[in-house]
Amino acid sequence: MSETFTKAMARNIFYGGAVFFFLLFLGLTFDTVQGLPKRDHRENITDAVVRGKHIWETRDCVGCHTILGEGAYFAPELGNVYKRRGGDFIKAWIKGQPTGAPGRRQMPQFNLTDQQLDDVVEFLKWTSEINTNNWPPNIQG
Amino acid sequence: MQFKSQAVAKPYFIAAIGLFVGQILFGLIMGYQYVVGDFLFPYIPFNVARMVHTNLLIVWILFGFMGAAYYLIPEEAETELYSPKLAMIMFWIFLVAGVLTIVGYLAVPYATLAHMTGNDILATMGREFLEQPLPTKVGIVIVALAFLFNISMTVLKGRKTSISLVLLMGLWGLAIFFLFSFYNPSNLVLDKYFWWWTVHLWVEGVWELILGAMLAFVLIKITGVDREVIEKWLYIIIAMTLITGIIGTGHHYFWIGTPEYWQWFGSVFSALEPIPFFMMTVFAFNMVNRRRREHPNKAATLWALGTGVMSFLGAGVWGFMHTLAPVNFYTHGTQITAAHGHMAFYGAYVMVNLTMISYAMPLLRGRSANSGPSQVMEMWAFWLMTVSIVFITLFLTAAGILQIWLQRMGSNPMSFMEAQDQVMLFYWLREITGFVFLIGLVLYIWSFFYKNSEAQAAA
Amino acid sequence: MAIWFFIFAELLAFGIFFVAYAFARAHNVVLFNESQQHLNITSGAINTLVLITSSYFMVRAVAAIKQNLSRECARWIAAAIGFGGIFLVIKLFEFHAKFADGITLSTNTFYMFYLSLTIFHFMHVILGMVILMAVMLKARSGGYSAENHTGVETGASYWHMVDLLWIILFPLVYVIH
Amino acid sequence: MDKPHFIRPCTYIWLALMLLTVTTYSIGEAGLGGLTVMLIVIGTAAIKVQLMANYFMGLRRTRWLWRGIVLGWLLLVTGLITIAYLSTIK
Repeated sequence: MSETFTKAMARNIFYGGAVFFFLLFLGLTFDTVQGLPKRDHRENITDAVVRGKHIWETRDCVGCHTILGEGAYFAPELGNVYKRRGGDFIKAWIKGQPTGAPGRRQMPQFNLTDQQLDDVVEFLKWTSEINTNNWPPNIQG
Repeated sequence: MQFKSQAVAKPYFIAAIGLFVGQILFGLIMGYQYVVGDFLFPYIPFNVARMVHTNLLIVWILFGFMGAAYYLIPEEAETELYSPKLAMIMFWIFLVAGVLTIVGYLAVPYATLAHMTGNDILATMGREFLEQPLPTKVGIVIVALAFLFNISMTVLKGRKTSISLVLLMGLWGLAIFFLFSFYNPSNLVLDKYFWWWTVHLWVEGVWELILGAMLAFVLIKITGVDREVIEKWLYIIIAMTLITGIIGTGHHYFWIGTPEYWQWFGSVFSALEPIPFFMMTVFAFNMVNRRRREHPNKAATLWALGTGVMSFLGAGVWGFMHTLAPVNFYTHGTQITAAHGHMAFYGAYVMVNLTMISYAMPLLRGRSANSGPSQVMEMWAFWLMTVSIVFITLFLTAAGILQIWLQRMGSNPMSFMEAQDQVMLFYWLREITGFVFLIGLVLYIWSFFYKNSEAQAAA
Repeated sequence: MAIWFFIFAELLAFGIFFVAYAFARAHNVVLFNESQQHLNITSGAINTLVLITSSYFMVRAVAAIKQNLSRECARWIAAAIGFGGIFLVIKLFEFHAKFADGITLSTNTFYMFYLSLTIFHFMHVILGMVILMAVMLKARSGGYSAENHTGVETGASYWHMVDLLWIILFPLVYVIH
Repeated sequence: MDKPHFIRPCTYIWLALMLLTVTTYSIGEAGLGGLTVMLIVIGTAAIKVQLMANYFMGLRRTRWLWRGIVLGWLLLVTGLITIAYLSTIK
């Protein structure tokens, strides 16, 4: 076995490896996107859920909370908050912010209308029903 | 500095360090908010401070990458930059857009900012790291295209070396994967799936190409080792990067609604992701040991070696700790992720930029290296910053483990906030270490001005 | 030197998958044994014979180039590529049958491992054939000689590795239970 | 330039590999199971891989290090597989 190994060979391995695994990744992505409808119950995405996601984004909730474990780690996980607390608690909590307790972490008051509050709850309800391979480990999230 | 147009890199480096200071200041604000929840509330709520912290990080690293490209491409291609004027115009556009975005975050509630900047037309805001308003995102694309046009034309009309080709691939990849930030479906699972195409395929894909190219360039200049050897190592390292990193994206697809097989592919391939970082460390030390010249810039050598080690520790070791699916089931969305994030980002992308700046800045100012005393100060800065990041990571890892134990294990797990109250000690320690980091950064900046007048060695 | 590094990286990745398969099976033996019945063992066995023969052709190709017979070497490589093609065709029929039965990566853990291992290997066969094609073209145009034929040896070792992986994969997935 | 020395042995190795494959196939076709059969089949596979590595890949002629790594990998993989299968027997 020859010991010489040229830079050209290394470059070919780089190109071959990159293309190979990117094609494999595209294949897996195709299979995932095909199989998602059975897992994310997208048929339940109502207009309220869409509006709720829009509110979630325009108030940058992900700047303090995590959702399905992704986001900031300053405030509780909200992927399963609907199961943990229920819709009414969520609405009351959002309306009642900030607590003003000295030294405690504060959530801003977003002055959401009742319609917007319902939309956010619908979005969080839909998110809590995604098949996440039963993550998080418990109800605390 | 062989070519006049390399001077364009100087403002980019200065802007990069300026934004870096801003990032650290907001990091300290957030660190304090972790322990005193209502600090600066309601003027700067935590999520706004976080937006500024993360966006400043990404923007200053992009400034660093662009400065590095404007410095090394002319030297690699052995020809003047295609259009220094275009580079300067783009510099001001990108800087102004960046500053305006940050002011927008701070001055106006996020919802109003979204309404003002056309988020209702195309909603792309409100996602982690991609909080920028639509005009800023479009501005980033324009600046990136002009930048890529500029350096690609330079390489086309000059010598084509592997380093400049790899750097170009990395930068073109960066621009292409940024386009996924415009895709924001209402289905959260699809949204997250392709959000990772921007985030993961950046930091564990194309950015590692840029990291490899910059490190290879600096090592050639510092060690004088034969270019053929260094570029062969570079290709093998980035081959392993993409071979493991592309399917490695799967370690983000465990719990977001994607099929279960990702738990196997994501775990196996991301478990192999530390290999290229380990190779980079061996590569850096190997080249420095086999150096054929004594480069006066000892500080840059230290930074180059540090980049290898810290990227292996931060991205490799701390990444591997929580990448296997059964482990990630418990560590996902806890302080463990934050610990990995800090050390990986610092070890790989902050340090390679500081390596480049530490190597190129003296040359841009007319001398081959800073004076002895200023290099000593710079080395103090290196150790202060690096060690404080290690401690921040250790404290957050401890906080994460305790958080998991209290909040996710055992018969009666605590609620989120109860668990957070139990780990306050580590947040205090982290905040103090953050100030040590700031001292290190200040020393780093000061070292470029300290006792440098008399050491006017020829460039 | 570094081509071997790349081969070891591949062996490492496949090795981890083989061991993962074995331990995943340990958790649900009944499911694995039951699903294993549906595999087309004949097609797997034929494929093993095809790949081994194809590997043998590459040995003859290396032998030929060591005697400066570059045209004969190119013919042996062409034969190896041909048999590689046969492997792909047999495999495609097998995959078609499985997909027709509605089996996908998400059907169950056994099929997930079966499909991912065989598809991952399938793509390696294609990559191997691309490498052999490049080597063949260069050999045909006299690019190699007795003194300098690293390309042929590199192509041959990669092809042998692909066959070697299949030699383990076939009994592991198709036979033992 | 005489025929390289390794063609003849490789032809025999090729035949041996074909034969071993057929035996594995026949075991599989017969649907035999159980510990001893499993050990036989894994042993056959290990032998085939070792033959392939030594003769076809020419590892016999290279430095000891490369053969050691391949042999080590083979032992590790087949060993772990055997352990996994043994754990299901008891």
